[in-house]
Amino acid sequence: MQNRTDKIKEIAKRLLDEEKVDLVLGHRKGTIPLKNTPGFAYNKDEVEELLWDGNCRSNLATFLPRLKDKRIAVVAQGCVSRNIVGLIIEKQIPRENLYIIGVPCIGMLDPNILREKVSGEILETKEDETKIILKGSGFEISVEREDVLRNNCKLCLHRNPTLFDELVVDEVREQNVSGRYDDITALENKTSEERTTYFDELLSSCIRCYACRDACPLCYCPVCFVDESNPQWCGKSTDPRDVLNYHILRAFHCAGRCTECGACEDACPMDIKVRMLTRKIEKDIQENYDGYEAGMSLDAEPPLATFKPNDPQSFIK
Amino acid sequence: MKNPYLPYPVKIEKIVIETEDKNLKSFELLFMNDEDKKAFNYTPGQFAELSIPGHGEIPIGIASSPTEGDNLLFTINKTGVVTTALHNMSEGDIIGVRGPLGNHYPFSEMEGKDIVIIGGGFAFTTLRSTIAYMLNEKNRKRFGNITVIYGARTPGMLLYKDQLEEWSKRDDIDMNVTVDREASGWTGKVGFVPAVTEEVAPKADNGIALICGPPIMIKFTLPVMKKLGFSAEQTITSLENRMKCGIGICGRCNIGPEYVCKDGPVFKMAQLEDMPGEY
Amino acid sequence: MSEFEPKIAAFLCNWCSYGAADLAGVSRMAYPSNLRTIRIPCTGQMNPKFILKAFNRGVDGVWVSG
Amino acid sequence: MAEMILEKQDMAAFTAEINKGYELFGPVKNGKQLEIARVNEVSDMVLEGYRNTDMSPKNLFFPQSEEMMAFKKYGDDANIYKDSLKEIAPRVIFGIRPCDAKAFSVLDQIFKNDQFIDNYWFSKREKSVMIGLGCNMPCSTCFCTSVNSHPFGETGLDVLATDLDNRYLLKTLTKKGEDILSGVSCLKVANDDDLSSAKSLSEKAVSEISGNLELKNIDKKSVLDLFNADFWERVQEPCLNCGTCTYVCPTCHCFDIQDEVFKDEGIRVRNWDSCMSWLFTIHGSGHNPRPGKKERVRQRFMHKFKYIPIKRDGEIGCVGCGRCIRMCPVNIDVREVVKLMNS
Amino acid sequence: MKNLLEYVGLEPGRIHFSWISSAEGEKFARVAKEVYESVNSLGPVKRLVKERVEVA
Repeated sequence: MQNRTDKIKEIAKRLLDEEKVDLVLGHRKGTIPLKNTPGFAYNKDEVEELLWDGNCRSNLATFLPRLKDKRIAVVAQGCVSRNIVGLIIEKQIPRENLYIIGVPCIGMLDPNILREKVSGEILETKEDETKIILKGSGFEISVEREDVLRNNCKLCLHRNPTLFDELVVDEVREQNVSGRYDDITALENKTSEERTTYFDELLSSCIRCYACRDACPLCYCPVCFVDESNPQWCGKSTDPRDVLNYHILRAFHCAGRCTECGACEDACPMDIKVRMLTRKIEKDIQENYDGYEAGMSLDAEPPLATFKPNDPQSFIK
Repeated sequence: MKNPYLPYPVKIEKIVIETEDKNLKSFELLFMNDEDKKAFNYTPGQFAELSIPGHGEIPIGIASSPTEGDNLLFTINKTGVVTTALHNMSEGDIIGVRGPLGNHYPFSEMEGKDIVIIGGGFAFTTLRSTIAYMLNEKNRKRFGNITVIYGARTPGMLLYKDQLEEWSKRDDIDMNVTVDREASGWTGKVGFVPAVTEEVAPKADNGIALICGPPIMIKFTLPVMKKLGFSAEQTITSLENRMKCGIGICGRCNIGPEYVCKDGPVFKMAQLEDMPGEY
Repeated sequence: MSEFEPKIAAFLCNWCSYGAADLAGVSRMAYPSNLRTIRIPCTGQMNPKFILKAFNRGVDGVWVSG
Repeated sequence: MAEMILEKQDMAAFTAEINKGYELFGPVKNGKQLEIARVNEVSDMVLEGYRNTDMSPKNLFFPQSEEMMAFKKYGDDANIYKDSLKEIAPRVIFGIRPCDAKAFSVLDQIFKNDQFIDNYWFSKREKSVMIGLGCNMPCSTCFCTSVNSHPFGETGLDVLATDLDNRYLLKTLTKKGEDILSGVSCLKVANDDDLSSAKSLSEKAVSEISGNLELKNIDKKSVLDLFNADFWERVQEPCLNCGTCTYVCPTCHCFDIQDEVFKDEGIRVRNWDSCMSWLFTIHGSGHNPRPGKKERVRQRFMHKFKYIPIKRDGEIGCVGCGRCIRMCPVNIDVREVVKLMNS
Repeated sequence: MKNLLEYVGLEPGRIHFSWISSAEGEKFARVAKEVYESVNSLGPVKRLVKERVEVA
């Protein structure tokens, strides 16, 4: 972890010194344990605060479309780099203004799993490549990193950046993941009623803060469909149908673009597993379009944005 | 206890298309219950929330004056969902009205003063109410000279044409109606409001100016007022912001600590100078 | 209770299926009257939110046809 | 004012006695979330090791979506709005934290002003008896003592309970509180030991609250000085403009009013709204007085720490519960922002 | 869309897609009938329909 941090700082300083970029976008330590905050570094002092650890869960690509006119160096692990590729393909950000500091990633921690490991409030954490130490009043325990990774990091197939200008460490070995979509398949095999109940329960605690949308690098529409008022597509109340509408459509808008960065679930204050929707779509896309995965290369044609005569059409009469 | 969110039912008595582009209509509303009529005690400058069932509410300045009778007059520009729904309604339909809301022009402070009223476009509504109120025979002697400067883009875009005609015949009010450009058949003044103001406005010594219009007009009129000697205490305007509750609770319309819906919409320029420019 | 008659929102392309519906009509062909036809300029204009809105408003089925 | 002792083993008997004519509300689990809600079984209440609910309990009196009125589309009374205000059964709310109770008293001042009273809020407020539970172990994110609140604060409560390990010390604070406890047979009068251990618990809790914020300068600075300060540019940078902070906040109260129509009837609903939303202030003309993230982020902090104090005699629009610090996806820490505002 | 809606619990057979040229009046009538029968056999819709907002 420390070597990644050091290298990020070194590169950031160099880029700012050479005036190649106006700003380095990385992660900074948060004010509470298990939480980092996006770090906007314009000078050396601010670069000193940048770091890399298991809490860099926010997706920095989210901020890029709004900073289009600046020259930015951005710290990106596998999923984030894939989002950057996506944003470049969708012409939301210009490649030439970006300097991508690639970080081969070994996965981010799931604060919920960590909290369940202890009984009190976690006040301090320490981590290295394999172990996490949790401290609080009256306890200090050590857990294996692998056991406390986020679900999306456990299932991650692309820990190394797909697009970068410089890597901070050597590439890491990609994981061998089997049964990536087992839970989705299990749900698919249930009856309509069971699935209805499942999703009603899943979304029942949604408070419609739209943190999942706002944390997501794919959601850059100037006006989101839930906010449109003339006509109004989606009611504003906590009515379960309106909540479901929002989640269905948001997931649908991410079809073929999602990189499983997990920012949506991390941002959710109610810990709703919204990826149960987006992953279903990614699974369908992979099945229907030769295992297509978003953001793997700048030349790939996104399947839902291009037409081919051999596109699957069994559902059309 | 009375629920301040509950609108009074009113019937649309009459609809008048005011302007040539047909985007502005005036609605005359008749209270369906006598007790509501009594409860609705308003002073010019205040506004009300109009409820179109199924579409929502909009805050609209009251264009009628309490001196004119019991019916309420609202002039509405077709812009959003609710106003469009309202424009599609016909005479005899029922809507809701909630109010009166907000503060009003400071008539007690205006007593004995020369009043300059400067309006532009469709922001003339509460000014119409004010003029009608001041010209009422009971009130007229409370005020000094009244000068009105009202501008619109074209003659066809002027509101309340009959009323303007009537007022211009009176000798206790100086009416200056202007349009932005020469137009066939127009014999009145031509020119932008700030320029006309500079030309016709009286001395500031004992004056109070009420300004209401599009932001661009206000922006260019304020320096003129300063030049004429009107201080920030003597210049009064009416703001608008997006509102929902209209009663100072829902937190939407505030500019700094002030709620436009309750502490406004009428503000002195002197007040605005201490407030953030979020309007 | 009266027998169930489904409401179906049919989003038809102006140039294809809408024409076909027209043709079916002038040819006096019988087809179910449960369709509530919505003509769209092109099925490219079709948006998933139309489908959801239709279901929210209580249709029993949706048919999109290019 | 009286101080009484309730043995924890008598909890069931106690609630059974006060339950008559009241519905019991308390901290219960709903899935993973802890919330203040209707208690079915007394044993469901999570009172041990309980720090605070995940969401603020403001939804007890101000639900996220609330029907305000209804109308019919056809018939004699078509298009006439009728009040749908529902009378609720009297409630006893047990175990609410002093910071949240304080927030209710702040909101009491917001939901009424010299001209209007919000019945939807007050009809529920008036029917509720609040038995608060002091905080023996404040969180690392708590800063109540900096904002006129206290781990054993009494504002907004009818009874304050202190957890003395195997017993609760109940202190009545209002007539409502006295009424509900009078005649409850399982209560004993508290002795001096109980009182002094409650006092030391309170002192210990205060000492455990780490963040001590100064707000004096915020008071001194003018609205425009704060408004035009440079630091907002940096504060807003990481913000996503989601509404999490406003929705979890016990004092955020902004709402939206919408009409919803179905077949032949319609209702008017009010929903929580958030100043973080771009839509919040946009005019019909398309003009937006707060067009960017910076304006919106600034609005939230200015509202709480400057605008509310100006309008409500120095009352601060924040009670220091720390929820926004814990829940913010990008860790914008209100304590840090206040420090900047005060500097 | 079809997959996702069915995934969240809408019965299969409520959404249909088809390609019909403007010359295929006969196909239109046939598909219309199929759609009708498919939806009719499922009975009234329960999922997604919003009769009245469920609010406090």
